[in-house]
Amino acid sequence: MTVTFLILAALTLAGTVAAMAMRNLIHCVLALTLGFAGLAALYLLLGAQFVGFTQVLVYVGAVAILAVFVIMMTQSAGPAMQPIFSSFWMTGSVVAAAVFVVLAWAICRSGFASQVLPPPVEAAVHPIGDALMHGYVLPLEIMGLLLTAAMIGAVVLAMHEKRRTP
Amino acid sequence: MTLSMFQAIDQIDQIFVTSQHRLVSDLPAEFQSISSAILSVIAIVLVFALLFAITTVLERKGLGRMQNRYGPNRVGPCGFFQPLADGVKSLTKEDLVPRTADQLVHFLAPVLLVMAAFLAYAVLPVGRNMVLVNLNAGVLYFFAVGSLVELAVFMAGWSSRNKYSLLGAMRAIAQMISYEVPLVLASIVVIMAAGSLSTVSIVDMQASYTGIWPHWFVFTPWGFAGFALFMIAATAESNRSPFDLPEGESEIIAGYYIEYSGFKFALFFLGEYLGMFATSAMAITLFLGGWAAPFSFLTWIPSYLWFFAKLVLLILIFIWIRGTLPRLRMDQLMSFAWQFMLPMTLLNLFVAGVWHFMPAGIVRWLVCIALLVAPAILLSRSLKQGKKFAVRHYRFAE
Amino acid sequence: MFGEGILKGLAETARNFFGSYVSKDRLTTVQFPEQRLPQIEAARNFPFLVYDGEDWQQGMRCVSCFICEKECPPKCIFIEKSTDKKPDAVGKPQFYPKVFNIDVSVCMSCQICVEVCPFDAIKMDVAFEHSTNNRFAGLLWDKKELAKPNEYYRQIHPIEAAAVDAALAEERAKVAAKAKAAADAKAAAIAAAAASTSVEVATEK
Amino acid sequence: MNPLTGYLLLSALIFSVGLAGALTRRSAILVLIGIELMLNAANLNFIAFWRYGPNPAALTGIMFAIFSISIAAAEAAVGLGIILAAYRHSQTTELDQMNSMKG
Amino acid sequence: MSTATEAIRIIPKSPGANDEGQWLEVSMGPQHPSTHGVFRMDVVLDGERIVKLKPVFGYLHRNHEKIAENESYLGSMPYTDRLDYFCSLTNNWAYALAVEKLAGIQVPERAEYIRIITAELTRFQNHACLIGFLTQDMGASGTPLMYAFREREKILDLFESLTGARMMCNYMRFGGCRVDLPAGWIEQARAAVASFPRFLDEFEQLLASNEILMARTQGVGVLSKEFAVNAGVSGPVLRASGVNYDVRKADKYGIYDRFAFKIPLGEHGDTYDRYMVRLLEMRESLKILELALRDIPAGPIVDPKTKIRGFRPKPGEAYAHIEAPKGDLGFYLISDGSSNPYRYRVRPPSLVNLTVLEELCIGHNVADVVVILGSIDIVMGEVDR
Repeated sequence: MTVTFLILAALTLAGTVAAMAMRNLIHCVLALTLGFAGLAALYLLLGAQFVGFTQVLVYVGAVAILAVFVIMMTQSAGPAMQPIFSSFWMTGSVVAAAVFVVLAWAICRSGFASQVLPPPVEAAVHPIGDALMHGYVLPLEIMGLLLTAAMIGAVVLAMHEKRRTP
Repeated sequence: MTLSMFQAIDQIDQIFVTSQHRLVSDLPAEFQSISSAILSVIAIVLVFALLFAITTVLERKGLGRMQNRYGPNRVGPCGFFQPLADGVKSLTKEDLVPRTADQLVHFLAPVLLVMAAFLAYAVLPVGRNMVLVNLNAGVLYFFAVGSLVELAVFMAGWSSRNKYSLLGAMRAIAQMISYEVPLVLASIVVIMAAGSLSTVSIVDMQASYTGIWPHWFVFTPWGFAGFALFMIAATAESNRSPFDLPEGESEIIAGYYIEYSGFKFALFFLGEYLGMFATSAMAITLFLGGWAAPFSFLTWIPSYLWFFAKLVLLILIFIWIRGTLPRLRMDQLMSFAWQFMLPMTLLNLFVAGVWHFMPAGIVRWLVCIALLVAPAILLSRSLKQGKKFAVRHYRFAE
Repeated sequence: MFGEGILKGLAETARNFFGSYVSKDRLTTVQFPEQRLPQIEAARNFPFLVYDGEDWQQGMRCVSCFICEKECPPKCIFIEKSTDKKPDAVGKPQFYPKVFNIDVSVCMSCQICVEVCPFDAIKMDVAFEHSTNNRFAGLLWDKKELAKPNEYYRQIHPIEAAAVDAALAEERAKVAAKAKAAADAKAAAIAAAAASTSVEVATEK
Repeated sequence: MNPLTGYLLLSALIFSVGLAGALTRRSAILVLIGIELMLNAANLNFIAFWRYGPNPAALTGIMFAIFSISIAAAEAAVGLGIILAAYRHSQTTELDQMNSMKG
Repeated sequence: MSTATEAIRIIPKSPGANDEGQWLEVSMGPQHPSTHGVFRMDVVLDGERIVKLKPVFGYLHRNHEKIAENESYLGSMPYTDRLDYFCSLTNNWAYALAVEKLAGIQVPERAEYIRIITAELTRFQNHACLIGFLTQDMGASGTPLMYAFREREKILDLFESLTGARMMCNYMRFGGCRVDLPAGWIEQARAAVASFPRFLDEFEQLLASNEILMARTQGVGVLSKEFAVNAGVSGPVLRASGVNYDVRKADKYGIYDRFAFKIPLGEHGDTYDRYMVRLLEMRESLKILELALRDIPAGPIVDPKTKIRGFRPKPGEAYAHIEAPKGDLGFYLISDGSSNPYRYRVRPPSLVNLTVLEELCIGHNVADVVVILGSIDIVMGEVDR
């Protein structure tokens, strides 16, 4: 429980809460990138360099920008005029709170809190590459297939539909 | 040469490293690492800000001479204090913010841009043992930080509440994303060859010699092609001519920083140039042997001087290209990225593999060159298909 | 094919880059406040009023004939005629301008006032550094600001001034000759009258 | 409280925030972002368990995180594509206005 | 709301249709850096593609024709300088030609030669600068423009030593020219003309075979032969579409019939043709200049019978036109016998050429609009008058 962890956790939480609660969608996405960056920093703190940088590259560099593009294309930027929460917001927040209570209870009741911790490790890039190319080569290939399928699917979905001549 | 001479050369080469150690060693142990990091950061900020100042003068004077003008020559000797005057001017100018702008985001955008640009320097080795952090995923870090720039550009374009700046930001993001793919793919060749993502070990691999010749990656067919592709993509990434559409003055005036003035505008300028230096420095690290001397008999010159010499050379090439070429159009830019750059970088990966598995000799050279040149010609042909353009001949009426 | 034209262009800019250091033909810029272009006989900027001799009011050539005021295309000249007369450049008694104003913020330096002036009184100046903080009164020039000596005119337009001077000298000589002739005639008449009276006296005697 | 518990609690918090957003917001884009946040919370768990687990050298947690990030990226791309397509049909991204099944 | 959001509004593509996004109306200008003056284009965009384009002008309107009807005939001469402020000498010539026709004045031979020399020098510098501006609009960071300005400087020096002003020359007079050539002018002009071919070679080397320039201009803004003729387009824009019409050949005004020169014609009518036709025309101008500077005779420069003050032509009307660098420039005058014209009318080539802008731009990208506009070669002083 270091100071660094507390600062980063606060930053991440602030980012995510703001992302879910702000009125302007663009502000939401910008706050979200803060949350993502905070998560990446937490990964670095945990010694997972490769995942941390991948997190920044994928989430900040791609997902956030993609979301921003979609917001601009659907013209939903700018402060919303109508209420931003749906009619059943009460139910939703109660469910979320309940989930949190259950999770927290489970974490605190479990044996983790009293566990003896192993010495810190660094995940070097080399072993990760080795693992991907040997032990995890089948999942990697499937992942490649999934990404290709997703790309084609996204392109097909976002493509202009054929002009229907009246 | 005696042993003491070698030692003297080594001392000059390592002068910054040793002096940093000396400065830090007096401090208590728990502050040593943090204060040495702060010292390095200060050094990086100062040196590259100074390089930015010098580059603005060089660019204006170089462009001027190419256009048969003098360029700035009034402030200081030969106009070299011009950036000082520019800095004073931009600091004293009124900072205008549009009334409808998103004040906070408008303010944060240039700060984020400059921050992201400076972050990239953390993994660039500017000399022997002169790198801020030797991350073992250094190259990945570099590209991850680079993707922050897109966010800063979007923030600037969107928060200004000006359609021209939004258009510029959208163009810039589309262009950066499109050219990031070939940029990364072009550098993967080197990662494949070096077997490491760490910038330091990539440079170390290139810093040895056969006879007098260095082992730079640019002196292989795939290395040269990779370098050329990387530089083209880097030109587009840093929004330089002929890919300067996001700020194309004649079309969308100044792109995403149209509503910025005073010091914030200067920050944008600084961020753009720092981005250009960073990508050039990455190209040097990956392909041009980083801080290594070009010939084995020149190793007595300090390593950091070699690094900056190479950097300035690349900057000069950027300036030269800017002085010559007109700008592409958006659709041409995109089709160039996806129809030429992407296939070529993928092919280059393949060629690097072929090079790796073929026995050394002239045959390997010929095969690899043929594998690269023939598709390049075919692809450039296909770029022109449908719209045949050529030099024309004209008829005259009496 | 692809890239050849770009390389040619790069070669051209490189040639110009180095050429600008060696060839004066390429680097044509004039570093203004220190260097100035040589004076050109035909150069023109804003008009001024020529005067002869030392005193600008006595020597003013303008006779306030209003031709320039009428012909000025943007109508930037304003003249008021005097009530008394003074000798003009050639020595004839003429009116002179009580007020002569040119609004140089309106003037378009077309030289038509100079062309139509029959008295060679208004000419084109070559001075061009006239910036001022006061854009209304500061650019409305009166008679005193407009008056420049004939020596100055000779300096800025030597060939033209020489021709004008020659013409004026001829004119002046003519007028002087005429005046002399008139004076002679008068003197002769007086002498004749005197002679006749003396003759009369003589005859009376 | 040891570090692992801190990470796990943070992850649970992020998960619930994402869930709350996904359940309560009207904008489809934000619902998607909420789901992304939940995925990220899971990632944090993976990494934390890898780091403080009994066998960090096995890299299993890292692998899970990497694949999870890839899946999240694919999901975001397809999801945003769907939102775009839906927007073309109904001219809105508000979920409770997309109530007509007629295309 | 900021001005930019007001300037751009989103309009539905067609009423009722809601599945294909919207059209965007963007206002380019009048403060846009590449509209060549205070010119505005209301552009309707479908993505980046132009659907509609409405040129809006009149920001520089200054009553040129009405002022001229209240000026003496000579008094309008300096105003014609300011029509197309790049080519004051050809404007002077067209106006002088109209007045000479009206009053039946003969021009001495030396004056005719001087007129041709100055007009061709004007054409040369106009085309050089136009090409510079065009490449500037394409983003060539000013290098070709600066080369053009370097050569233009030589021509402006010539103009200054002849007429006293660099741009607002006010040089032609009814029945000739205002002053004779100063001593050494012919030699200076010959030296300048001799240095121009090298400049043209450099220019071609720099850009003519540049792939980016070809990609940006070939097939962009195609003006068909028929449409060009129907729209009344003239000058290099018309000739780039392949129509052989040049007033210098068709009318043989002045003494153009004494000079052998050719007219370059384009085939495709696109921006690249308009660019190249101008480049080739510059070479032809140099041929005329060499001949004229060789053959110029001695003699008077102005018809001595023409009065400067109190010039009153007999009642009547006259129209004279010349091949100005931008196209067919005409002046129409009606005299009622008084000292100022009863009616004074200019046919400005820039305005007429501008009318085809929408047809050229439709279907192209926003970035092409500035290039097409640049290739039409307008000067707002002439369009708005």
